[in-house]
Amino acid sequence: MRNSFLIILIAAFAWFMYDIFSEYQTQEQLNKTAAYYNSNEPSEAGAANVVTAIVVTYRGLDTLGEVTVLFLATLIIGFILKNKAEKIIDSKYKTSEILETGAKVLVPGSLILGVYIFINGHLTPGGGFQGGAVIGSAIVLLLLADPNKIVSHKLMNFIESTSGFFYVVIGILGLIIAGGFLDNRIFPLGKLGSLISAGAIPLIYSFIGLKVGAEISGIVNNINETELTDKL
Amino acid sequence: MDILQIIGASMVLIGSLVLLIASIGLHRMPDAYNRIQVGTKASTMSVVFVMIGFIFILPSWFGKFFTIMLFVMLTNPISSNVLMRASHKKGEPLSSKTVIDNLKEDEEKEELNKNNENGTF
Amino acid sequence: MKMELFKLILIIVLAVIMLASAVYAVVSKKTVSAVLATGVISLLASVIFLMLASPDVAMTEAAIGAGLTTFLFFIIIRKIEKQDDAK
Amino acid sequence: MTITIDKIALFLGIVLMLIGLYGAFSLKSIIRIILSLSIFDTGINVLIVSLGYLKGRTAPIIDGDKVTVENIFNVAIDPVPQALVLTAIVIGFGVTALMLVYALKLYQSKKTLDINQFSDLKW
Repeated sequence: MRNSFLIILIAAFAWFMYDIFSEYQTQEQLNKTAAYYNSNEPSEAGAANVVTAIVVTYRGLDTLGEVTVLFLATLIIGFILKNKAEKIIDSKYKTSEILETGAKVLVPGSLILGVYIFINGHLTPGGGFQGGAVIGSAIVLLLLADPNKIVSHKLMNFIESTSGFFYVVIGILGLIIAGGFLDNRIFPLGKLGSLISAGAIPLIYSFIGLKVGAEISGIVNNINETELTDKL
Repeated sequence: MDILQIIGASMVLIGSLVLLIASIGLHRMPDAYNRIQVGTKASTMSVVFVMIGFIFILPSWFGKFFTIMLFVMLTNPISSNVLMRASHKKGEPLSSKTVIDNLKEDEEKEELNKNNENGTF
Repeated sequence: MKMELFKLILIIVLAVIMLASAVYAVVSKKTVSAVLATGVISLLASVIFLMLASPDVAMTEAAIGAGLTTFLFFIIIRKIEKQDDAK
Repeated sequence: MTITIDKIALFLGIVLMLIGLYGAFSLKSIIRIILSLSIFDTGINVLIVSLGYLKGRTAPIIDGDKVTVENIFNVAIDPVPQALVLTAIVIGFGVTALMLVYALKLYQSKKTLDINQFSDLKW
């Protein structure tokens, strides 16, 4: 009974999708929206990476909502896992000396790589989300090398909330000085392709990067510190 | 064609040949430990060769290629070391031709020391 | 033109590997192998994004989809197994 | 009908979505269901990115060499799907983490991950 229902469902979905697939033609020209973005972005926003300009400026509210969703996920995870047991030193789990030493060398390098990625987000591929993910991976490596290490929750909360606050403050500054919320023209646009250009885009993307990095690290840290017990 | 480009292309060729030999070795090696060793050693070396070749071809990208090389040289041995330790702890069998197992001896020695300490006190 | 053909062959090979991994991830009995197969899908998807001329998405997928999500699954499985052992 | 790489990617995305859907409905363990949903997620991302591809064009990043301010209209692809997928991947990570933590909590209270055992609100 259940299986036949499942097969009917999958077949219906496949038929629906086949409709899209059969009518799809590889396009030769950009559609209207993309043509507007591609041709007007260099003069309006001044970022060399068009995707960055769309994420940060044209669709800035989407990004704000997205960061809020991630923040809520972190918050709920911290709330669900709130009854943490005492930090038990797990003597059975011993990592090798090579991994510990290697982590000491690699973690600062990964952090610097993450910062590089989101500072150069408006010039090269990359940006706040990618840089934040790299920072989160560095924290994961830190916790893998020594699972009993205590990563400060206070510091992460501080970074997370401060960068979120400044993100919104820059958005409101755009409302006052320039054309609208999260407008990047509160600073001069500068020369296309140089590091200090594109107005507020590098600043906003750096704050997004710090926020995403702190949130991902917070999720991983919270889950790592939880010890399952029988009591709820 | 520039002389630098020829040097760079031959370096890339050497790197890919090393990788090819490693992939043959991956099939011929008897157990997991030997396979991990072949894969790590050869792939690290081949990435180093390929990156040096790229530096010759595109000298202006020196910093980026050098950083990639450094990262691979640091991370590849560490990760394979961790993998090997994990499989050893899980009890993956060694090949029948293996002569010495230092990690096991070390662990046994440690266990012995711990028991002795407990016994004396 | 040669480049186009090469790209076509490469993407077909990648697609076949990804579909095989997806089927394995669904039908396999072992959870750990299924998690690894999902990681393979994400990693190869990042290569496909790079071939579709979107390096931004490729970076995100490689860092988050292939790295962090796989790690998260493993750490949750470890927590559950640990509780099984303690019982 | 010529075969191009974006058509193959579109097909791949659709089939990945179907496989993920089948897994999410047919599997019993909660962890495996979350895994199938993650496959579904990847399929959607591949599909959306393939819709924005234009034949023979490159990424919309002005580097002053291949892509300049003058010819970006003719050599760059559609940037909008990329921007959408960029946020979708990060949200997907957050949602997956949330689902996994709920699975952990369910296991803590019920001592099982079998979906058929959760019959509290079923009668």
